Amino acid sequence: MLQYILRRLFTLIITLVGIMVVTFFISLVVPLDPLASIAGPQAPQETVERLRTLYGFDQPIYVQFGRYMQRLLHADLGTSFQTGRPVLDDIIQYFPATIELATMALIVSIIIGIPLGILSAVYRNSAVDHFSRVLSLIGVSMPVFWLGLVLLLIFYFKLGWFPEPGRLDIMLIEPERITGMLLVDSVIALDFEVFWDALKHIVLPAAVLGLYGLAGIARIVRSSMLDVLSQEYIKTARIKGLNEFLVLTRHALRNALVPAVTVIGLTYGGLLEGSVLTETIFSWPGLGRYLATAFLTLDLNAVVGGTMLVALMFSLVNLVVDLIYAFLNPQITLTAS
Amino acid sequence: MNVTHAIDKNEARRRRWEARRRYLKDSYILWRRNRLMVVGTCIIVFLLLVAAFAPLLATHDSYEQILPDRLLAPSTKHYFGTDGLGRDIYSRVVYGSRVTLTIACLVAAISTPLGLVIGVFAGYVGGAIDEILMRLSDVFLAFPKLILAIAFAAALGPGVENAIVAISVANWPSYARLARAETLGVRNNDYIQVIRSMGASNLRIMVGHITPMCLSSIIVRLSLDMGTIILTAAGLGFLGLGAQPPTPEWGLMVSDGRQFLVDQWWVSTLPGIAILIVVMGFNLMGDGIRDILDPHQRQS
Amino acid sequence: MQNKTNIPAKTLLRIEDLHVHFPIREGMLKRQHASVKAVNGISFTLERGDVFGLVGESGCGKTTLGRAVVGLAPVTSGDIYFNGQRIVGLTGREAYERARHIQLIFQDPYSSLHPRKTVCDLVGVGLKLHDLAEGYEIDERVLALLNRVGFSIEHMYRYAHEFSGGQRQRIALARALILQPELLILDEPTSALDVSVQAQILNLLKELQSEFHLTYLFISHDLGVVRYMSNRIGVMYLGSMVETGLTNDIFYRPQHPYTRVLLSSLPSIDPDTPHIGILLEGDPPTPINPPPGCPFAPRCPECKDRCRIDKPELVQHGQDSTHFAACHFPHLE
Amino acid sequence: MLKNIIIFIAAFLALLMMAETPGVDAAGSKDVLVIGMATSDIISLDPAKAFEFSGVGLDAQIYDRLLDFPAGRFDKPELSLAKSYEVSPDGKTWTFHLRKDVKFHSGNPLTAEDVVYSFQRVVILKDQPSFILTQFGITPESIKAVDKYTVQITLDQKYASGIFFSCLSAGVASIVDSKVVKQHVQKTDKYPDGDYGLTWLSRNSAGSGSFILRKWEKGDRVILDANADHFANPPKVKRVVIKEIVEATSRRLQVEKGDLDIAWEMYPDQIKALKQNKDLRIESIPATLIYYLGMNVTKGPLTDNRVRTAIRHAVNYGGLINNIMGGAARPINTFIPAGFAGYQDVSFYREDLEKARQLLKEAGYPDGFEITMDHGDQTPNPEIAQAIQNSLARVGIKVKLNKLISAQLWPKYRAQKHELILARWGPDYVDPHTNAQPFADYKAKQLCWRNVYYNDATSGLIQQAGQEMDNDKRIALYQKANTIIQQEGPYAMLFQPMYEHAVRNNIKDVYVAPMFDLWKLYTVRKE
Amino acid sequence: MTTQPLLSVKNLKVHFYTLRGIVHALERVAFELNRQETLGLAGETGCGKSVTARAILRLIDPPGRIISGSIIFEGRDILTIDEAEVRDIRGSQISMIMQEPKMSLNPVIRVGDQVAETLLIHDRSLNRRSARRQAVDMLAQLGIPDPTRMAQRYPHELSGGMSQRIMIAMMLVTRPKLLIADEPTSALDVTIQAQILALMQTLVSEIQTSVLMITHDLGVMAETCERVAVMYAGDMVEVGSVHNVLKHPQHPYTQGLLQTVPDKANPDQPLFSIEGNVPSLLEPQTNCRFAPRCAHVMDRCKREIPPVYNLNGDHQAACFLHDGSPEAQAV
Repeated sequence: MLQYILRRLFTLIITLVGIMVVTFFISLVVPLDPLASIAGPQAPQETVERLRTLYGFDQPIYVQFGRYMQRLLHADLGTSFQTGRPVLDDIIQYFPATIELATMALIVSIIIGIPLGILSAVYRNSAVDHFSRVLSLIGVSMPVFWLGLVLLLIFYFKLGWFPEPGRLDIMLIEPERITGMLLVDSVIALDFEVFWDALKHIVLPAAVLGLYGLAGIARIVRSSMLDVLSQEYIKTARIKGLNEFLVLTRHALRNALVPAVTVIGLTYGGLLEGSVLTETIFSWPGLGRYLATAFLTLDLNAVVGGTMLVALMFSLVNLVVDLIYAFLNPQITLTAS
Repeated sequence: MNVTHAIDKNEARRRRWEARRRYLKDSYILWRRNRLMVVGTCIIVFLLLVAAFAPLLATHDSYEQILPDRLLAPSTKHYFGTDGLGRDIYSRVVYGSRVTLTIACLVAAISTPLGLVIGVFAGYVGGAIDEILMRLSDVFLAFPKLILAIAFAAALGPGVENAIVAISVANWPSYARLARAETLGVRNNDYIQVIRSMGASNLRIMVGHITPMCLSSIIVRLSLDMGTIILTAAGLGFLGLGAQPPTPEWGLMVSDGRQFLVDQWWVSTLPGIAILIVVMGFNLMGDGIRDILDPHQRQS
Repeated sequence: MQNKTNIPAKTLLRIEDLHVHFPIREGMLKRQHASVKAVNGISFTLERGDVFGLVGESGCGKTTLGRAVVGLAPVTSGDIYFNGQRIVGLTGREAYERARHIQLIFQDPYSSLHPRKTVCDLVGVGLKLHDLAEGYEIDERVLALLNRVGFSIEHMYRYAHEFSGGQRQRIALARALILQPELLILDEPTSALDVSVQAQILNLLKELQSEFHLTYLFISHDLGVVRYMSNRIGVMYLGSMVETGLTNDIFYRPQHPYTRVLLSSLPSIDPDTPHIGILLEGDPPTPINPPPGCPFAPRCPECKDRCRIDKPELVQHGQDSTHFAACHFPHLE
Repeated sequence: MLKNIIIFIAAFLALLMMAETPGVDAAGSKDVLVIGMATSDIISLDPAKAFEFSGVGLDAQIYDRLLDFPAGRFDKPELSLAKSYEVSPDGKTWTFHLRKDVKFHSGNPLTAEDVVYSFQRVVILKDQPSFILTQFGITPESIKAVDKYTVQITLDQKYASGIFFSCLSAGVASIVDSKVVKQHVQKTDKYPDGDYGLTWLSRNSAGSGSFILRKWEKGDRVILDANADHFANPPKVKRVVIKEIVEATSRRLQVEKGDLDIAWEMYPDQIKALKQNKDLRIESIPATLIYYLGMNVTKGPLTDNRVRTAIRHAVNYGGLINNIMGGAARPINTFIPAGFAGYQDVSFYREDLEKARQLLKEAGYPDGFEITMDHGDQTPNPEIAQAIQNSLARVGIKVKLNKLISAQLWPKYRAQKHELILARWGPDYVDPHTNAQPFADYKAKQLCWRNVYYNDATSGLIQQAGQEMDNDKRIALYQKANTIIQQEGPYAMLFQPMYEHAVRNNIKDVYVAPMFDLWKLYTVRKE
Repeated sequence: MTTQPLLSVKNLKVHFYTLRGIVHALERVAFELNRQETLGLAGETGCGKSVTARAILRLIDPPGRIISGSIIFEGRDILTIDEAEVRDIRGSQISMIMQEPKMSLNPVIRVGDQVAETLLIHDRSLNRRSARRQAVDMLAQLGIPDPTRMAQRYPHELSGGMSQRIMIAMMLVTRPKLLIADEPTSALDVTIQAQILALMQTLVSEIQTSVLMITHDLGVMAETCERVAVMYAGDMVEVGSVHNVLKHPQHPYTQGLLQTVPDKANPDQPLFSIEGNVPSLLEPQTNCRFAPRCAHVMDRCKREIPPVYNLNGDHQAACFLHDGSPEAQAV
């Protein structure tokens, strides 16, 4: 088990090094001038040249690359051009909000996706199946910014069920920052007013993002459920006299979840990166927006830092998924390759 | 073996054709049985027809701006209303089907062969080469997809063609993964072993026997990915890296129109619905293709 | 086995001290720390025209042995001679040549036929691979062979999934025979089939053998089938050959306790014959790290101390010079 | 198990929807002013570094300057921290006498030392806005404290006082609390000898202004607390929250709903609908921005002024202003925007296709030509670009559009690689010189130079104006240069847009400004 | 034997509605199973043995459907009672073990819990712990060494033989009146088969259960069964005591089947083989389904469905050959 985790971490490091190299070279080939965005449209040429020296962009490529790798190895992600502070600080600032959003979205996807998938499988090719498949497809097929605005229009503006965009009502004081996730911090601080408000704020963006992840989960649950339902041990369960509900929940679901877990893990990764547009629309101060802006302004340090973090999260999530997978599926012994 | 059995070439041809027809007929029955698939296929066929006959279907010049006529609501003159520059949205949606189809098809044509070749090769050869190729695909997979696409689109300059290349680059690892997994599953199958024991070369096995087995799941995956491809292209357009205005690209139209969403809902919503329908069409068709290609379905 | 110096011309296949071990790799550096000893030191010869029946329970290594002969399983040590030529570890041209002469029939006719190809393509693949025919000549030669195994042109362009198990096995036979091989390795060719279909296939196999001058290595767990088909039999247990001899010797004068257990486990179809089965305790052990002595010792009802330490050699115990058993305490009349 | 979870969550969601918000409505709280803005451009709030619209605008609330513009008045700066000044006869040495009753937020008194330190750090840090001061030849040595409340600044030559005072009232000339800043000096990679508090000041404040920076979190909000002890302008509200809302639609929904008091910068198309809402009013003012079409005079047909003039005549100005901008813009034919001294309501060009065709024919392009136009990706640039494309097509000029993100667009412009470019210009400080110099003096290596229009006549006029102490004469020089630029130069001036903000009716005394530097919040009241 | 049979299947007809049409899987299945008796159900793949077994439990999955017939179990017709009642019978009164023991156990649940579950479903008064204890007792009764540890294992850790033992434990722990064994040993090696068969026989006599033994292996049948029923293509062709059927088969199909077994055949002679293939079940039965392959085929065999003839003793056959013979008597 431990050995397995170590091996996974080892490949993770290789992947991260690959990402560093790829990112650097992408930034090289991109014919954008980062200084242009730092300097702004009106700055005269001299200013740009001065900044070039200041940021070390006048050095030869290999020198830049060497310095870049050296810094990264010292866990120094450098300073962001767009916020003027260490990228690491920025990430610590913005990432929890994204994690909070993506996690809530994942919960939404799971809560809706799994029952939809099960219903689809049990009533295969019936109206229920068709309905749930089309419903889950709508989630992936709708442009996020459009869906987000429409939901805001309906649930915030017209019906007033949910509060304005943002993470927290401006009149409320944020609890002491521990994890950076409001829902967690407010519970730690026993500030339930904040918890309540933060929860109400997160519902709409989480729903928009969650709808996006729902289809994948519903689909895999459906197909693995179909797979499982045709297995011999399901027949065994019926022969034993179990009613259909127990057959589904006790015998089929856990087996069906085994392959679903992998997809759920991938979905989580997708939600992390899919949060860019949602964050923009819901004024969510998260990493997705930070990273997108960083790329558009060629804020190289921020891009590298953010990308590495997302990649790291992606890989860690996959590791966790594999562990859950092993937990759900006793046939996998992690020591064997 | 010295008995010679003459065979009429015409008859052989006829029977071969008959076998194929039987296969197609079974496919047709399976297709008919899957109602959602019928819907999906109809949507895609409809899209193809719209793209083919765009000049006949369009009521206006899709580029013509009539500024005084901007933001008109849908009417009999402008079926889908007009946009912020006074262009006829219906005609732009109709012409946009060409752009959408081009993007979807070209991405498919670039990323799937790439993924297929890499995946089958890695899976079949195994060992260090497999490890290297898979680490490489890990790197690409771990990158946020949109950001990777942005990077490549930015590197190559804006434009539909470059957006296509960018999306393909971001997409191949998932196909490679899939092809590799399929290859690993098939590699040790009895029928591959038989062919190998009969003296077939590795190249022949990979090309002639393993690739066809991977193809169906790749096709299914691709048809399910079509939606994402279209939406990613739209996202790139939104960031200024995809299709360039005034190209009537649907994603561009949706994002351009979002400032009017509250008061002039049609500007953004109608192209959005077009995306929705087409993405759904591809998805439903993909689900159906999986059923049709599944040999188990045929036996029942 | 005995006369290594002088190989009789009629010997088609000779296997000498064959070992096939599959490594089990684990850990970060994928160190090999154990191996599955699927075939653990086996020797025998196959004369031209022989049907050599290889029996044993699942996991005893009989399938691996068959695969090693056609080069599908990696040989750890030992030699295989085909027509006097060493065929272990052949590559390239030589492997390609060898492939023509030795064909393999798999147990499961459902998985051994490519699901997306027509019968004609399936059977004709050998001709294409070895450039023996082109175009419609392929179709013609395929048809000839299909006719022989009981098909008509009706069936020639259908897909494999349209056929029943027995029909598929006949298609597989046709595919193997189209290259006019000398040796056919039949890996449980009928165990997936019903008895009535099995009878058809067995009859066909017998007919084809004499018609095409074939030699069979017939692998099966079904003693009744092996008895009917083979003239010589080898009994395998846990990667080792425990007894070998002429069919009648094995069935009527078994020397090794395992052979005796095997024979007694076979239920008789005569309801009036009282069945005196010798019941074995436990399951067959895994071929990872087999016991040091006689492989059968842990389950042997007659096991003695020596059996646990000392691995018995395959030697002649009785009168018959073709009958060998690997047992320290063989049953002799 | 699963069932229970589902039931639990369903119940939870139901509760969530039914429950009353325990918090107070934004609009309900009298002391807090909530503004929605697209503030994502802020990089730093340090006055020595801030050069973005929003950042400079915020600094205007936090810091005081020697001279400043009072709320709602934009013609010329008035004394603020300085209570009087003298100038030496050669016009080079300026002496300022400071007010003695000014205290920083920290409680420290504001002295000449602080002024010297503030100017020195700008000059030494050499960040983007530093040129506003250094263009007068100010060096660390040329500024000194004469006594505790007297500062002397020596310039390298004589400069027009209007220009100099405007620059002293710009954000970069804000006075920081030197004692506080010195406590937060860090050594960084780029400033190994100390960063003059650059890092710390980027998200903290050490000012004396009407508001105290409580918190700035990029992507989220800025919180400003009132400085009730301000020497001149104590605010009328206790707190201002500026939420970063990038989507204009979202800002609009929130102001209509009452969650925002002011929604900054509404699109013209939204204004029409917002005007229907009785709870709101629209505060608008012409922005000192100029949208123009830049023409690289070395590229193909553009070398010929007849072609450039043809283009100037082919643009459908009315369509742009009335349709794309929804009327929220005004035509402009001068590089001095309305709101600045020297602005002239002159008209050089109208849409005149006949004349345009005629000119093209004379220039040898009767059938037009093909050309590319670069433009930015932010609304309304793509729309304007497409409209111009359409306009020029009418006289046969086929324009290929090239939408670029800013990181691509500006390097290309600076490298003089464009053909046509759609761009806009905003003043850096409140004086016509800030526009005249880039538009007309190629030696400033600004717009004129980028379009490769090297005209020594206009350049000379601008340089002359820079030293002209008489304001009227100075403005006459600018106007003279403008006429040349309009007739022969590399631009087609498109329009000057309006700033339009949606303000709820209970918000009083909002003075909207034509540029962010002039924006003052201390007057705003909430009822 | 008691006069009232434990199970009586009459005229069972099951159809499958597939892509290619209606598969008439079972056309005329009828047999009786007495208390504490082992009845063998023989036949080839696709003849409907397993469908019959599943029909007895009323577990025919779509697209299959039970068209007609009756399955009387202890006086109740399983096909007409409501679903809850059938569920009550499943697992407690009628159990079934299947061909692939490894596939038939849920891979993610410990085997002990799977055995205990059968008890828990049918006895609500039982708590989890005592059900587990009973399950372990059952494993011990099966002669499984260290049953407590075995109960903690997952199915993939077990061999095929052990899995089948667990299946037996799971299905017999409630002491059902009828055990259906669907090819219980055909996936196992001969030595293991012998173990399992012996074990089953012991247990069955201990808890006095009747067994419906479904197998294609006539040897297994000869050894374990008291009575035998032979099926061909969804039709019941011959029923009788094991001695009568295997020693003196009266239906040409049974005769042929017995001859095809290679066990005692002379290697120098070709094996007897029944020519031709199993007919398509897409057509409803209108004649003797074996007629096309029968050596003794008569004209009427191709036109009519042969009735079941009662032969002397415990022996019935559905073949026109017995029409008119002195001891035969149509049912």
